[in-house]
Amino acid sequence: MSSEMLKVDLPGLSLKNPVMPASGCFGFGKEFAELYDLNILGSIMVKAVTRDLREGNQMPRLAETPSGMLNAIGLQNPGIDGVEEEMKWLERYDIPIISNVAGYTEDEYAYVAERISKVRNVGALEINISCPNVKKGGITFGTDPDVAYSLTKRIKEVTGKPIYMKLSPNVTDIAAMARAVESGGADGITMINTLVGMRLDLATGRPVLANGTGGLSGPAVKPVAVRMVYEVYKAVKIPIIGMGGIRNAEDVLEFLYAGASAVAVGTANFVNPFVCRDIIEELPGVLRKYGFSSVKDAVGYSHRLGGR
Amino acid sequence: MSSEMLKVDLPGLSLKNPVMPASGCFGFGKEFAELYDLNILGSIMVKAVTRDLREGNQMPRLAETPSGMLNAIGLQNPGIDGVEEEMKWLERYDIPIISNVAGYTEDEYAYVAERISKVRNVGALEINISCPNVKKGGITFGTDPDVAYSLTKRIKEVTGKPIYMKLSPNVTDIAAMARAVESGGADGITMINTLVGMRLDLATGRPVLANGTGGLSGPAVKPVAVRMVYEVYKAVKIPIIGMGGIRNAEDVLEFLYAGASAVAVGTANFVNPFVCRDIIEELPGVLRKYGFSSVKDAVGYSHRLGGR
Amino acid sequence: MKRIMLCTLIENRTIAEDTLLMVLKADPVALADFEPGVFVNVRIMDSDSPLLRRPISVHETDIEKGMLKLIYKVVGEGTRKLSEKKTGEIVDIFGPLGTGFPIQSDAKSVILIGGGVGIPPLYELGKRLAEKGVTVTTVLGARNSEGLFCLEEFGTLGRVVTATEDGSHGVKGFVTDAIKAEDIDFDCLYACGPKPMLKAIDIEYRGKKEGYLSFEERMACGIGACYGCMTKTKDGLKRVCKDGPVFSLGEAVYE
Amino acid sequence: MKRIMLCTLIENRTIAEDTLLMVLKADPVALADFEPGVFVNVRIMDSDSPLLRRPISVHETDIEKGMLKLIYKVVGEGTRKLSEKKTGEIVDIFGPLGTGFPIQSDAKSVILIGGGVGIPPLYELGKRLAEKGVTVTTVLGARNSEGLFCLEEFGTLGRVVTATEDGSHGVKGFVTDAIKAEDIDFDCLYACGPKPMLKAIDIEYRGKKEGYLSFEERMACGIGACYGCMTKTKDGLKRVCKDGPVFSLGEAVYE
Ligand SMILES: Cc1cc2nc3c(=O)[nH]c(=O)nc-3n(C[C@H](O)[C@H](O)[C@H](O)COP(=O)(O)OP(=O)(O)OC[C@H]3O[C@@H](n4cnc5c(N)ncnc54)[C@H](O)[C@@H]3O)c2cc1C
Ligand SMILES: Cc1cc2nc3c(=O)[nH]c(=O)nc-3n(C[C@H](O)[C@H](O)[C@H](O)COP(=O)(O)OP(=O)(O)OC[C@H]3O[C@@H](n4cnc5c(N)ncnc54)[C@H](O)[C@@H]3O)c2cc1C
Ligand SMILES: Cc1cc2nc3c(=O)[nH]c(=O)nc-3n(C[C@H](O)[C@H](O)[C@H](O)COP(=O)(O)O)c2cc1C
Ligand SMILES: Cc1cc2nc3c(=O)[nH]c(=O)nc-3n(C[C@H](O)[C@H](O)[C@H](O)COP(=O)(O)O)c2cc1C
Ligand code: FES
Ligand code: FES
Repeated sequence: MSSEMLKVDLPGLSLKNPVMPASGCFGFGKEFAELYDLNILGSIMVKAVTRDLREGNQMPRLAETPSGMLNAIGLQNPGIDGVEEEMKWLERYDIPIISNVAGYTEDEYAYVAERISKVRNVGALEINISCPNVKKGGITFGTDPDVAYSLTKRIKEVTGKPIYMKLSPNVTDIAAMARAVESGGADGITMINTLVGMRLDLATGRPVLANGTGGLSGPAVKPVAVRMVYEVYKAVKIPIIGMGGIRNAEDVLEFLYAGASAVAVGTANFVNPFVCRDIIEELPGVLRKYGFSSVKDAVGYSHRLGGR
Repeated sequence: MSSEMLKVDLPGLSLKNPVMPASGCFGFGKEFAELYDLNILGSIMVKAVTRDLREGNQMPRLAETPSGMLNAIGLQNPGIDGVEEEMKWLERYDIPIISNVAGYTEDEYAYVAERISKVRNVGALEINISCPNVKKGGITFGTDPDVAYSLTKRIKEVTGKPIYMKLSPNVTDIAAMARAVESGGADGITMINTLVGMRLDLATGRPVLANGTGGLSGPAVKPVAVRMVYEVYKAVKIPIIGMGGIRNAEDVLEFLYAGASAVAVGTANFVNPFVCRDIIEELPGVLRKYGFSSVKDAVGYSHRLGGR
Repeated sequence: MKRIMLCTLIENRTIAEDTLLMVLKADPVALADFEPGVFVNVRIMDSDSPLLRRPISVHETDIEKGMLKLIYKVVGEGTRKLSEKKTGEIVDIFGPLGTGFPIQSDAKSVILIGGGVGIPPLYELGKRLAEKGVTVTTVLGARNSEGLFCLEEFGTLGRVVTATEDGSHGVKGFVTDAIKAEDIDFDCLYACGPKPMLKAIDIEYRGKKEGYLSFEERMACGIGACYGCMTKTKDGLKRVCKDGPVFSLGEAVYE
Repeated sequence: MKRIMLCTLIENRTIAEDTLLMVLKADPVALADFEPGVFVNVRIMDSDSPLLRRPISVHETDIEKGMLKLIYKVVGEGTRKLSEKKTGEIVDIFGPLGTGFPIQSDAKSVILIGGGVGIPPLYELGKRLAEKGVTVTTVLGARNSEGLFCLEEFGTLGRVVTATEDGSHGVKGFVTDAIKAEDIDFDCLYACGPKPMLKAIDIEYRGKKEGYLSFEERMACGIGACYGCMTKTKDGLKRVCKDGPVFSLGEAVYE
């Protein structure tokens, strides 16, 4: 019963349920596999991969903020060769993986996307055009609609797998960004990445993060994320995987109402390492409580009501 | 001693100390005057004024979020005639008032700015080009550099008082906005206004706020505010009055480090109605603790350090 | 005078379904300013989240003993956290806030009408009216008998009539039905409860009787400075937190 | 096995300046997994702020009594809120986390070197070593005598030497000065404390002695998934929370 009600079908992704950990908050799954069976997850958005191994930013990379946190990991990853190995390890689980692809140039994105597409258990690619923690590239792809359009098109040419473009919230007009990647051929959108933030250390005067700025995530950003998902749902037809501050099944329902077809959970994994499992367990009850017999029924619900 | 160390001189504003309540969070002062002597404040940023009386948005206008709140007051105010009366009442206090000016058209802004400039105790105008809670006008002035430039120029023509442009954080490039208003002739910048956010009511499916979206404020937004003040300080020469999530004297110092010459306190007045008084009392001790003999010494401190 | 009071929690006890009585030790000097029908803004905890204070009506003030009593229902995160507070903890209270119930000097008999969590603020009012020799009848309404509380307390003031939607206690129906069914006579009414209840009472008695209604609205500042809690009245928008929460019969304009 | 343990607080008591001992009731089965030098991630409160858990080393586990002991210093909001917790409250603990101190089977004499809040994790280690018949000498350092604690506890394991920067207790200077001044002989060292201390020890003894150092870094996940807590080693970046917090002498690369 409740297994039917949670099912979600998205381009490239036939999901048991709409809940998955967000990229960068779950590594490649190994550590959380010690805590619970990853097979219960809808999918896993693994850590960003670039062509070569990257060491990322200096320490400190983390800072706490009210109801949120800043991170400036800086795309640390073992490079595409290493990530292919990690993916093999994940084959033991019966879930489609969403591979997060990053780069500093269109060519790098295309190269990585092409190679990772060939990995069997990769169901779809999430193109990270919005990482605020790399000094060049990265962020501009996510803030200029023309650049995002052209990158989307380029990647579509090199991969047979569906691609989801991951939008940055640090823009004036999120709907314009969504329309740009939709016309570029994106199969879906994932949103939001982190808001650019900063903390200064009072004792030293320097930024708390070695990188200066970092990406703000956690419950603090949830109202911004919900608003943006709501706007993007009105602007495009492709499905949205929503995220930003989700920490329980009620939050999931709010994102579904706003227009997300599935959701990802990031920062909350650090607060409650079992949060994805807990949400998946509680979601059927929450759906029923509010009168829905399936996840699908709740998607975009707020848009189907008349009035204000 | 400590009175000298807190003094700040800004265009049109000779301030006893750098602390003032933010616009919209303190009405026209009367209610807080029942709690403490307003003379202790550096200034007061009064509620936005428009040409005519405005009723604002429907209820609910408020919603809570993790470490923050959403508001959609919608510029309710008695109109310029009524506000002139409120200003007379404020004359009993020996502090320069910052009048927050809003409008739906350039003409309305100019009209209100011209009239309010003639009020004796108005030290400076704060031009609210960033209110996210009005359905037309308002927000576009705050997100398009060209429009902001032209509005700034227009207002400068009609007023003899210094003008501070209030920037919206809902933009891709806050430094570009700052440069635009600087070239338009702005005497200063106040920032940040609220981030656009939304909450959906799970029971009804509708937005919690009658207006749909609202402005996010409070501690949750502080890292975004600090980052933006830091960026704008590097981009322009005119002074910045910083705000966004400030709730104690340590937060004030963080904004000074980032480049603010003075600060405003909004949402925190609702949590601790005596917060401005408390901050003013604690600020000298905090400055001394971190080795500063005056507010001025701390302004932009983080920018004067070498390295990373 | 409005002030922050750091009160020691003396008691925090369930008195009805999801409904608790919180007794706080408070400065008698401060309590002297508390008129019936005012509310306080309660800080939930010393943390950035939940951020805002919660408005809770004053149920009773005992100046001699230096005690402030609140009755609240657990409906969300803030009230849930309040319900977890233990004896000896300090609770940060800001008040008294709002314009309470005017105590009519010439009314000989009054009726207090409370629905759900609108019941608490009527008690202090009733106490003072009864002390003045006014005949007090109380009509309490709820969805079912579990939602009713304070019957004994109000019983010490005079007659108590109840109404429940499911008929599990007293008259089956709304408080307005009970008033008619029981043929209660009164010069002046005071009511607090959900908006539909207040509206029904207002429409029924405006122009006919003297009466006062206490409204609720989402609040931030609680003192009239943020314009967050407006309500439509025939004289334009008014602030529930400052101009209210109590308004006269006929003042409010309903959508 | 890493798990969430909802522990009842038994004691939370100041034992030195701004330093508290927290004793928690815990499941003995869970405690059996706790090796010396591991840490736990403590949830500060059931609220969105402060958001992240705080990593705190395990000072002692008492499997028979089902007790977990932490010693922590109040340095910021999180530890301040921890210090306000009262007996009977529930504390949400995630652990055991990290790779602790390896217990050398062939070392006959070891030295435990603790600086400030680096002192706590050495105690469980020392206890186990002493039980095995190893000669344990403890060197504790702090800025001044107020920063020292647990002297008696370590005294039950063997000789204790102290060093304070101001000379108010034991040798004036750093722990490295004390080791030399007191001419302490050892086969293996274990150290935990501020990075400059660890660096000095590393530079002094790498290549000469066997030894293990426990590092600190800001953390989010605490289990190796977020890459937030890296440290440079000669084999590349490693995660302090998972690959550490304990690293061998000579492994770390200092800037
Ligand atoms: C003047 C006044 C007097 C009140 N007196 C009482 C009383 O004596 N006893 C009692 O049980 N309740 C009373 N209420 C309602 C009480 O304030 C809310 O139930 C409470 O704020 C809910 O907080 P929460 O965190 O549990 O719920 P949540 O829904 O999580 O709260 C989220 C936000 O919405 C606000 N909110 C939610 N419900 C209401 C509401 N009904 N009215 C106003 N704001 C709300 C909260 O204050 C908070 O800011 C009164 C409200 C007002 C305005
Ligand atoms: C593996 C490990 C073991 C530790 N063991 C102990 C111990 O046994 N006793 C003890 O007193 N302290 C210990 N610490 C340090 C302790 O974690 C910090 O003092 C604590 O997190 C500070 O939290 P706060 O909220 O009081 O300070 P704040 O400065 O307000 O904390 C803000 C953020 O920074 C982080 N942070 C601040 N200082 C440190 C630090 N030194 N190390 C890591 N993160 C930090 C916090 O976790 C939080 O996320 C240990 C740290 C690590 C990494
Ligand atoms: C520590 C950390 C690392 C992250 N790394 C990545 C990443 O590699 N790629 C990416 O697209 N997003 C990354 N993100 C962003 C998250 O995937 C997510 O979009 C964001 O954190 C908002 O969700 P949350 O509030 O639930 O954390 C990272 C976030 C955090 C906190
Ligand atoms: C209830 C409320 C009303 C506001 N009204 C105005 C306004 O009229 N004009 C304006 O420029 N800003 C207005 N603001 C924005 C604040 O002045 C301030 O820029 C913002 O809240 C960030 O500061 P804070 O986090 O300290 O509240 C309002 C904010 C709140 C919370
Ligand atoms: S709550 Fe601010 S005006 Fe009423
Ligand atoms: S804290 Fe996440 S990897 Fe160490």
